[in-house]
Amino acid sequence: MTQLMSEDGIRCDGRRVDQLRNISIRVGVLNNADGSAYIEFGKNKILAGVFGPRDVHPKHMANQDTGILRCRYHMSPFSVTERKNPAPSRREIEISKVLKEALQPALILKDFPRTVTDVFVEVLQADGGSRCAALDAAAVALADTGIPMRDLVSACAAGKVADRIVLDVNNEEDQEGQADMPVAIMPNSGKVTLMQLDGILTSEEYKTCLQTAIGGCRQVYEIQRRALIERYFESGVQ
Amino acid sequence: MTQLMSEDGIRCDGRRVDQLRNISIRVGVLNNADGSAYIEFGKNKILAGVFGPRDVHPKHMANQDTGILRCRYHMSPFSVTERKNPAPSRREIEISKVLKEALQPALILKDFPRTVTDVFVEVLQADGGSRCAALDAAAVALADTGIPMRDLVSACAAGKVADRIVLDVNNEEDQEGQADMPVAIMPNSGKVTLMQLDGILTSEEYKTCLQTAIGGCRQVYEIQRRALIERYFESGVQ
Amino acid sequence: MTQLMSEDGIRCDGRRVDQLRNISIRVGVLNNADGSAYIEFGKNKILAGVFGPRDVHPKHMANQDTGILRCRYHMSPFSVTERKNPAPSRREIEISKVLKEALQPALILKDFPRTVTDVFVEVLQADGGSRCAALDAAAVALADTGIPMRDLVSACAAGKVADRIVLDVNNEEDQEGQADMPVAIMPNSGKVTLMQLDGILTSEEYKTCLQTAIGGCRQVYEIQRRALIERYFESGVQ
Amino acid sequence: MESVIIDKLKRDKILDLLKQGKRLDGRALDEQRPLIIETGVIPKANGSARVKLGNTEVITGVKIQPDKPFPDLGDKGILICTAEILPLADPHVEPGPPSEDVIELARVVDRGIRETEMIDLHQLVLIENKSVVGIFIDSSVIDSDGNLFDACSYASVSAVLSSTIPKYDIKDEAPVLVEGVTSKPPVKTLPVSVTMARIDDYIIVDPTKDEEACMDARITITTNSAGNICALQKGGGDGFSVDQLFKCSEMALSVGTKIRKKLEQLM
Amino acid sequence: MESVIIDKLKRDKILDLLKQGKRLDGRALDEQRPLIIETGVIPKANGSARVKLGNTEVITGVKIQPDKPFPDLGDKGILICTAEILPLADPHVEPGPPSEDVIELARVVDRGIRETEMIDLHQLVLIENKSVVGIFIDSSVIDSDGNLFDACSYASVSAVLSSTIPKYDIKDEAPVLVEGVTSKPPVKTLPVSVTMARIDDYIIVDPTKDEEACMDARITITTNSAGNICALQKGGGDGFSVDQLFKCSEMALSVGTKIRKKLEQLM
Amino acid sequence: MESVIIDKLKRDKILDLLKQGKRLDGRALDEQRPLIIETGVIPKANGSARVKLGNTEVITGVKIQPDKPFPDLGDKGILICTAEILPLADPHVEPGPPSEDVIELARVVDRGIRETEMIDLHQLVLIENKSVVGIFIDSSVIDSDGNLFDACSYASVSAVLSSTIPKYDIKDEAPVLVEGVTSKPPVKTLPVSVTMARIDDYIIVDPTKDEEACMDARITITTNSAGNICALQKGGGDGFSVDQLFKCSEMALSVGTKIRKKLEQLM
Repeated sequence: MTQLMSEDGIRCDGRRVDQLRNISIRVGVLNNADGSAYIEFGKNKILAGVFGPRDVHPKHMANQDTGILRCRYHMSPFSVTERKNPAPSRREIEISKVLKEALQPALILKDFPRTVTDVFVEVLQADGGSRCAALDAAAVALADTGIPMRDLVSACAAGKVADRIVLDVNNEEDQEGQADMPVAIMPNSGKVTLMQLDGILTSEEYKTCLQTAIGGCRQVYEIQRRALIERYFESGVQ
Repeated sequence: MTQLMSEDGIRCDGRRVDQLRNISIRVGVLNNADGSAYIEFGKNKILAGVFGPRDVHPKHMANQDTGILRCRYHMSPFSVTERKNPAPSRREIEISKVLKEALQPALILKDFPRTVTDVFVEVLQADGGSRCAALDAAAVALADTGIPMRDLVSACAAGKVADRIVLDVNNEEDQEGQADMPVAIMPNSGKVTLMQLDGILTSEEYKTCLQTAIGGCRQVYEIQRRALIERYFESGVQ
Repeated sequence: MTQLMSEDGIRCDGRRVDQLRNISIRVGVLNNADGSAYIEFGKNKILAGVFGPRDVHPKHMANQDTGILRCRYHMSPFSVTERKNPAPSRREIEISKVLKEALQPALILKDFPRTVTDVFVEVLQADGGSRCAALDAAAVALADTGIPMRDLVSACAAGKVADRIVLDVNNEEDQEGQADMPVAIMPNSGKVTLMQLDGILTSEEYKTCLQTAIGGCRQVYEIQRRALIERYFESGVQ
Repeated sequence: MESVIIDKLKRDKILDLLKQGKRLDGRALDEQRPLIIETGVIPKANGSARVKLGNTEVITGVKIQPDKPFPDLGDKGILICTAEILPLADPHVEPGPPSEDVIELARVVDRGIRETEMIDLHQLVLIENKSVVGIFIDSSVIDSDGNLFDACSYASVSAVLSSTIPKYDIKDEAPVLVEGVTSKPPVKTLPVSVTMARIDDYIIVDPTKDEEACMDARITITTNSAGNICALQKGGGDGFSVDQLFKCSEMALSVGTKIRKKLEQLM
Repeated sequence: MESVIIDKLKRDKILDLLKQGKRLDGRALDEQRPLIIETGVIPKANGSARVKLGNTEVITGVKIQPDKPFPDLGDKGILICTAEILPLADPHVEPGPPSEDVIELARVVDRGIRETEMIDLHQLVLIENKSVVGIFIDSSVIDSDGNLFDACSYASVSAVLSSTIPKYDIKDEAPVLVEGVTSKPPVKTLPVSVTMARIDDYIIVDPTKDEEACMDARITITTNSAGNICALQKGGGDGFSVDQLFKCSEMALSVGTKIRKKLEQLM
Repeated sequence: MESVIIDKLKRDKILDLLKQGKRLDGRALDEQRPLIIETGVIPKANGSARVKLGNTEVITGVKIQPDKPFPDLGDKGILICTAEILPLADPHVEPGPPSEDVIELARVVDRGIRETEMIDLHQLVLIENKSVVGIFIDSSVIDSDGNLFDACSYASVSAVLSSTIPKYDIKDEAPVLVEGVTSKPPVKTLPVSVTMARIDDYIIVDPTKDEEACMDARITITTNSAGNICALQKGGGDGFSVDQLFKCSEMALSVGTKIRKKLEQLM
């Protein structure tokens, strides 16, 4: 078993407890999608592509009163250690739902009745925190389509490892650590739109962990913002 | 192997050859269903819920000339000795069809064109004769919806065990006995609307077995009637 | 391992390198299908039935501008050495597509907008070259419906066995030979509408192999023609 | 809408004839259509048959191969009996997963063979609890004109009768095929399925598709060589009186006897 | 169209009441509906429970049987926890493969039991890496009136508490059932799930179906016997403020304590 | 309706250009789009590649792990080659089971590698008939602009060339990973797929999506390092003349030679 933290509080990948992994985001990486983004978040490599708002097929699934949002989180067969069956697992279906509900508050779907906006996320390489990284890419890809948004959505996990609350849990920490709490916020309103927890936390730790995660989300937001600015207001990119 | 019958004609569960297992029926046990019933028939524990007549989705499955009846017979994973896969087996699909065809003559579907009536049966615990018990509950649940019915449907099996024709075959007798004949009648018209047979009977035994089963159906009918009366004409039930 | 060719150029089933297996075709063998044919091609026994042009269900799959052609190539569970699962394999789905595209140029689907023509092929017994034999039967079954056709479609494979180009590869030659090239032509226009290749050929062999296969197609065409003439212009057949 | 009217007219016509003791195709009420059985039609299978019952036509193939026994049934070989209606057999059949009608068809055919104990499965054990012979009987309806139950049943029984079981030696706990040595399947009795339809108060044997379209109810009764009744399935959206059910069992026995003679010739 | 209007009216009504600290059914905001737990309702199962939470009703059965361990987890028994909404429970549920809502329900219930480490899976090993005991906890919602998460969770925990584990001897590397000898499952802690809904700025515990129809967001928090927070799932199409999330964790602990006392009586 | 008109206009435009020996994007008829190959893009996989062929983009990952051999193929390792079009790659692709187009794509890519015998599968046996190395080559199209066949094929071949095979020791008849020791895959030849489209009487190499939308027929020919033709697939709703097929094989060889040089740099 890996030693997850050294005595002077350095984590197995060399980070401090409050340190994010390296994150880079590129916007507009796909030609066919209406909006797209590629994120590297630690060892996560994730692609997000968005189509819409567009007509719903089959038509009876359309809603007269509002646009609908669909989300598909999918892992490539080669994204994990053991080759993954390409058919969507129950885990992937649950994460798809959770991501959809995390993005939805940022959109103004009522303005687009009878349409669907499709968010497709492909995890090319998975590391700890892939759902947060997926969400970060998806939010930027949505922004890249030009659809009006109330806010962005920024996600980052915190967790408990070797009895300490740490920011941005990596794969080893997720497997062998004590708790993992993925969180997403809308950075301007501060609303938490995704939150899950697996693991055991005291009431105090719960609060610290949540605030640690939110701190991470705010750092991620800066990276998302810079990626969008680079795409739209600076030249020569992509 | 179990001894299925003692020398003085007492069966492995203590019954005489012409004796039903204990049966109790409660009507109106569910809040959401339009009609419902719960039956305990020996060790069978079965729930039936009915919705309808209601609109058909998808619409192209509706019939302009008549209402349609659908039936789903399903066994809970924990209902049998070895945990059952929750996906419907071919056996469950066949029984669903047979139950639908047993109930259909009691309904006046022509009066409800373009609608569907859905009968859902859940076997929570299975014993011999679960399809008959399911049918008994389903018929009462249909009556509980208030939909006009020509007649009730009452079901009971007979069979051949230790060379004798017996009423209401239990699980051990079904597994190791010589024949099992589930039968359902419409008690007022006397019409047989469900009948199956697995096992070997002489021509004479066939006739005796059928009449024995019908005798059981008539006893079941009394219990169904009482359950409905209790529900609709007596106070303080449920 | 079988010896695939004797020193004097005789193949494992006694044929010369340029010799077809025995082929017989009967037209109009089914009562319900609009057109049908049965072929025995070596040990292949294949039935083809066609329905259409007819209305498309579900309707949204219809094309306003043209009729559509669908094709299903299916192998019976007992058609091969090891019992085959009846669900369509990926191989069967691919062959279905290839057959559809081989037949399509012979039809004038633009004249039948909003319709579908369904070609169903059942391989009752499989031998080498079953897709070619299936196509030969399907083309004749299409002709049997009376739908206007530009041309027939005639198929036959060639291949490389024991370093020689041979006509009409059988099962053993397909398994243990060096190359298999199924080909279909429209015999009047000479257009090649099906062509595949598995195995290793030099550039020269490729050309010889293709011409050998086309020679076979032309022989098959004569047999198809005779079968249709027998059906439509001679008496007492069926 | 039209088809409803035509169905109604057809039913009136059929009923008028029945009142005179006649049927659309001239048969008596208890008369089956001509039955043609051809075996060995799929030489690569271990057994096979092609059956025509009037215009209904079925091909059945039997595959026999070593398999693992079902848990708790380690002293018995495996018997699997399936049926499907090929889409070329009927304009209303779509490719795809089997409908409930097809599942019922397959299960009724299976039970006819299983419940009569046609094949002595105890003789198909290679190593108790570990290795047995599996018999797979797959029927494909290639032309459908009613009464698929009986046609599939006759084809299945005929294909089994025509089949040969390969011999297997046991090496290192695994079965190894012995080339060129085969035996007949251990057949104990001949199941015969007879399907009847009720139209109004008339019971007719071996209904055609037109008759099925306007029947009130259906019953399939399978008997064995000893004249016992071994499997039964009522179908259709209405019922039978007890007297009708008695009459049906007698018809199943009498009609079954004629069919059984045909099948015995295959043994 | 009408249903949109009615939903709007319902939300207005519910919100009006909330402003006065009330709910449609008269409960306080942090008050659960009456909870009735009955165990042993499926005697053929190894454990079972029937739970009513207001008008929501769930039946859970536990099956315990030998199984192969998951690869790389050869030192642990198997725990599988499922949930389904029976079509008789709700007019809007269709038979067929589970929807994403049902998959989420099952996985949240599963994680509540798994992440609290309720059952000591290490004690369920028969032969390391080869044979373990599998515990299958299957919940069926039979009547749906909101908050299926908690109802399924309570039913699952109760069914486990009521269950007995058969004893297995090892013969020839295979487990053999020892008749009549059983033990209680190795339970280490009692997980309690508490689901809350946010409607406008109000947090309410144990929402009914009507309340769920107009809630902004949902949260399910599972705590263990030591008062820790062990699993959490936010749902619904909007979010929570941080303060609300702090408040929710406190409510989950305080409401959970009452429920846990009920569950302890089953031990 | 409009799209039909636009498709017609597009075909007219493309055809006009072809008559002048030109294409929409300025290429010669036998000229491929720029090909960019990057390997090692998925470090967690045993091999990987990202290929851009014009605006078509594919990522392929190779997973190598011990497996059981196929029955009767106990002297060979396992090779599985798949392809899918991700729904983010194309507005017309829906999530769900693969369409017949995608199945054809995957099988054509697979055959290109299998029929050329690119990988010596005999060298992948760990214990004959019991344990072999399995090579899984999974391609995901992430941007689709025509000619997915060649893009997936180049990405698959590149990913294999970039991959390393872990070493396995045998302990108790089971393979055990030896950390840190790897070898190159036993590559015997380099398959190169070249896809051509026929529009009217013109044969063009490497069609774009626009060109595919108005092509009459398609052909994919795979050659090996020795200049042999090893796999071929005709597609599309019309045919080719024999002369065109001869021409296509020559183009496949000449264009293939250039591509093969690129691939050889990865060895």
